[in-house]
Amino acid sequence: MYSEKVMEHFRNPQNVGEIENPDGIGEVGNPVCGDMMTFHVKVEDNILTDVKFKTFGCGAAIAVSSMVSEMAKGKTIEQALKITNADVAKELGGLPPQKLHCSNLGADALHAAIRNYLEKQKGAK
Amino acid sequence: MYSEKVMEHFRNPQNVGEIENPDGIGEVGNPVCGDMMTFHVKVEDNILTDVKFKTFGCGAAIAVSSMVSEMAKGKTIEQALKITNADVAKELGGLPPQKLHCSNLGADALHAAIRNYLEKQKGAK
Amino acid sequence: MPENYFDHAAACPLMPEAFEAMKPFLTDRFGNPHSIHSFGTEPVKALEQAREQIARFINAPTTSIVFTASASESNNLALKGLARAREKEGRHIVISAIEHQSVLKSAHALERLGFEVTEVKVDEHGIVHPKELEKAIRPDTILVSVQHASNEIGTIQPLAELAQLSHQHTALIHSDGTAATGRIPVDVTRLGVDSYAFSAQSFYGPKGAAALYLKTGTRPVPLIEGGVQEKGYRAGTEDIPSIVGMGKAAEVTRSRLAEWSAKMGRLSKRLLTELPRKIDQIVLTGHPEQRLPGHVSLCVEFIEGEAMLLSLDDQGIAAASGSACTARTLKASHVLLAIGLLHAVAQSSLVLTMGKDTTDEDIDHFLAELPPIVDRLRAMSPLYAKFKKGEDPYEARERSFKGGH
Amino acid sequence: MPENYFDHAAACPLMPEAFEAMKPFLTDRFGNPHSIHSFGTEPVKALEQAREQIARFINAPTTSIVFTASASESNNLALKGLARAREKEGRHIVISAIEHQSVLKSAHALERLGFEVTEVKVDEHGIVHPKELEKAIRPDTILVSVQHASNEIGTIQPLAELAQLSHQHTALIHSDGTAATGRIPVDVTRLGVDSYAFSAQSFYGPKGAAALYLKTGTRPVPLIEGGVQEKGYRAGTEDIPSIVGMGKAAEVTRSRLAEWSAKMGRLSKRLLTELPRKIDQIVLTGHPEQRLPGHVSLCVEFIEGEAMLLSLDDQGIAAASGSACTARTLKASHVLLAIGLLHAVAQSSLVLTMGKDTTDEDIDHFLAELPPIVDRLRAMSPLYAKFKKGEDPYEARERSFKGGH
Ligand SMILES: Cc1ncc(COP(=O)(O)O)c(C=O)c1O
Ligand SMILES: Cc1ncc(COP(=O)(O)O)c(C=O)c1O
Repeated sequence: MYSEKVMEHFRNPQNVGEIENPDGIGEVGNPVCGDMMTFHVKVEDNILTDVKFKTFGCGAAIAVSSMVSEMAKGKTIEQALKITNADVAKELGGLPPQKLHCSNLGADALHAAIRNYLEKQKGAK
Repeated sequence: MYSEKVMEHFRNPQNVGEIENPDGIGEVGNPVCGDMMTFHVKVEDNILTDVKFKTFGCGAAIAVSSMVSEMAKGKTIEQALKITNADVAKELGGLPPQKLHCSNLGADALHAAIRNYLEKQKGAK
Repeated sequence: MPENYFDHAAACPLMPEAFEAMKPFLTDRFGNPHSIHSFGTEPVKALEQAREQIARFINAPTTSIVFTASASESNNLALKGLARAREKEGRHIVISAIEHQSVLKSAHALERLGFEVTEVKVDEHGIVHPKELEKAIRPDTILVSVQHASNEIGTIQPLAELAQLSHQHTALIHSDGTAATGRIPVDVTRLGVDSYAFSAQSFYGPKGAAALYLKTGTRPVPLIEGGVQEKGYRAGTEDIPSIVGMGKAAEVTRSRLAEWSAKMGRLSKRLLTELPRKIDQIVLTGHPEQRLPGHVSLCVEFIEGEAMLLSLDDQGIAAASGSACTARTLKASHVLLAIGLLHAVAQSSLVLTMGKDTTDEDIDHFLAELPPIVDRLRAMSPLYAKFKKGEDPYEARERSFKGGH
Repeated sequence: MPENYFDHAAACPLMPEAFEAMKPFLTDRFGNPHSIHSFGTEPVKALEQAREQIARFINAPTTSIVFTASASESNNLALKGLARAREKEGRHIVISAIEHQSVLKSAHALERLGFEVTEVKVDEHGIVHPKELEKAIRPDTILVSVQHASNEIGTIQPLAELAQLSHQHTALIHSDGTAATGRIPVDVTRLGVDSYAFSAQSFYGPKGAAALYLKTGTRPVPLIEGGVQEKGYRAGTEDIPSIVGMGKAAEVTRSRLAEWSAKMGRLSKRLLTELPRKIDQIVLTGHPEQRLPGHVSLCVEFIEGEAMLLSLDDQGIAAASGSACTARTLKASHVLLAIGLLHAVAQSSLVLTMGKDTTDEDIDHFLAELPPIVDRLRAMSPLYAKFKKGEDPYEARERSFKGGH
């Protein structure tokens, strides 16, 4: 069902966890629907120096979270905001059609964490 | 589908043919429905001394005709009129349910030939 | 067991290649294709591979194939499902007069739901003429159903023309291809039909495996509802072994069909030419040219079909008949009546369907055995006696029957 | 391939005895049982022998068995066919809230034809209480459908009582026995149901073979119409090989069931006892005693079902889940919601179904492998994190969902 790449990320997800004193937190999805993700980001000089996630969800949801976190880490805010669900699915070697919504969630969660950081920045000014 | 007895009568039907100057002729059935039988009888001293038949019909129809002709031959008119479809089916070792109407036809054809004889007798008096 | 098998329309032997392909799925690869775990992996691949093989067999897109368990189910799904899907656009259905019971009864079942059904007549060769179809179509006609070919009389319909005509009148057209697949090449795309029913049995695949082709956009209301198998068009755990066998049979048949078809065509031609020379008073049924290779249908006047079959069986020959007795009803085949035969003549039908392994020796044997059987049965036949005396054996009876029923 | 197979509800391996019985019919005994010639002889005998074996398996008269191709088809035929057969007497149908989709969707399809459907609720163990059924039945109720047992939560219904009650109210009662056959002895005569659906797969028979028991006098409108096979209740050339396999499987299962059932019961008991000791925050679903032997169902809070299945598969264990992901829908199993679970909890379902060959070693392996998997997935779970912090991981979300959908 899943590509080898998906299974690799599912078996050994990268960046699982939470960041102490994160600069931004994003939470999307609803366990009621089977998927929920929280992303924590650390930002220094406009760069995502650390990204961590926790995910309740299926194999695809976990693999997507891991892949998104890897793709985002080290990128600038602007670059990270440009990561799309299609990019994530592509990097994972494809996802079954019924699982494409998982890749949406992953990108959304990352973007939500970044927006949370940006809003906090605005508030701080 | 058929008992060995039925197949035996189908393969070697007894008394096929017509009687020259028969004492009675019976014809029942309709080729339109798939079965038609003619029975000829010869009567001497109230006894069926000869019975012959011709049949257009399925294996059961042919076997029934043959069996009826055998059962009737040598019997008195009264005995022959008592031959029922159930008797015929029984003598044949049973018939498939959808073929029971064939045994009706056989007895009917015999009885029709006898009645034809009886009517001619009445007419002659 | 007879050695000469001329009843491929009733049952085809499973080809060994198909049986081999099925075996692993009848033993260790028994998983459910919808399972998440590894037991689902091989079955799901096999399912989709079979779908491809079958799609290629009729030149259709892979996504257009829905698996069912019989041609009857496919016909019921198409007729009932498409009529109900379009019921808001109209409630009139047109079928040919020589459809298989599964089409006929589906159409008439729809009458109970408020649909109207018109049966288009056929000519004496069993052809549905476009002109006749055109007469039957009304503005509220939503669905037409015409078989691709007949298993009873072998006639092949001008299906592409009929499809075009149906579409001109905004009706969908379904076709029952059960008799055609395995005998002639089928290209549903070229034919232009909206749905097409067929079963694995007609091309040496397993029983219990059949399909319905649904042209992209054709969406019947399902017959069997439940799980999401077959995109929701047909619920129920997939019978993977049989589907795999069907796929393999389609693949092999596709590559050999030209050769098989040519051989069967030559053999049936032999019978069609030689039988009338050997037996008098026979009626060849169906179209003389537009007919299935390997298919011979005739009526042997004055004797009944089942009696012939039993006698043939005794000589090691397996054949079929459209007589009432063999169909377990009291009525002669509606197909034979539709081409204008008298009831009594229809009762004397004989249908021979050859297969890829039929040989010239089988034909020789048949040609040697049938005439004495006919002689023997005619000698017992009161109809033949009348005929010989110069009387009309049918007339009065046929008329009384028509009045009586 | 996993070595520990705990997904017999999705697919059972074919028992070798059944495969052996099928082989001759997949090779030289390929004839059609309706043929007049000798090729029909063995198939027709085999068909009727299988019917006897299957009738005996559920203690029914031989004439009461109709063959179909899946339990889904049997359920569709019973629901749609019986409702339509009785539509003049009333148009109200009662089903339990935890029926299989094939019953559920059949009932709801009938709504489009003017029927009304009431779903009877179940208690937290999934039991349909006679009192609840009685409340749902109306004077115009013509048909009740309650499954014999649940494949998802293992609960066995008080079916005989429900049948009696239905009859008191002149309603027919159909039961889906798919989950029960092969796990517990079934006696339809004692149960008193009017129809009973089941498939060969649940007792190591082939795919594509199933049956519908119809009590004498129970006459559904057929779903698949055409030829006169199965007394007209189900048209289509019989799939003799699969039917023969089903018959053989029924015969063997009947003679071994007591032993298999006892063993499976002991093994599932082991899991039900030991799992809660090894993993915290799990919810055992279904009835604690009135449940299928060899069936274990639970929810492992805070982690999603599919993720568990994939992880188990990596350890050689095949299992199932009623989570939305595994069902290819976005909704959690209606069965788990009907017994009162929160949506989020239902998403963490795990269903283990054992078979006749499951061993204590399989159980040991499972008990060793599941806890570390749960630990790993919980360590990633934001819900578990909230739970550990003492927050309620569900409340707000469940509420917003109920409002939102
Ligand atoms: C309780 C129940 N009923 C019916 C079915 C339908 O069975 P099938 O998919 O074989 O038609 C299933 C399938 O899992 C089931 O669990
Ligand atoms: C032309 C045609 N259509 C449909 C069918 C139905 O096939 P099945 O009995 O396999 O459902 C047959 C069966 O002989 C047939 O000849």
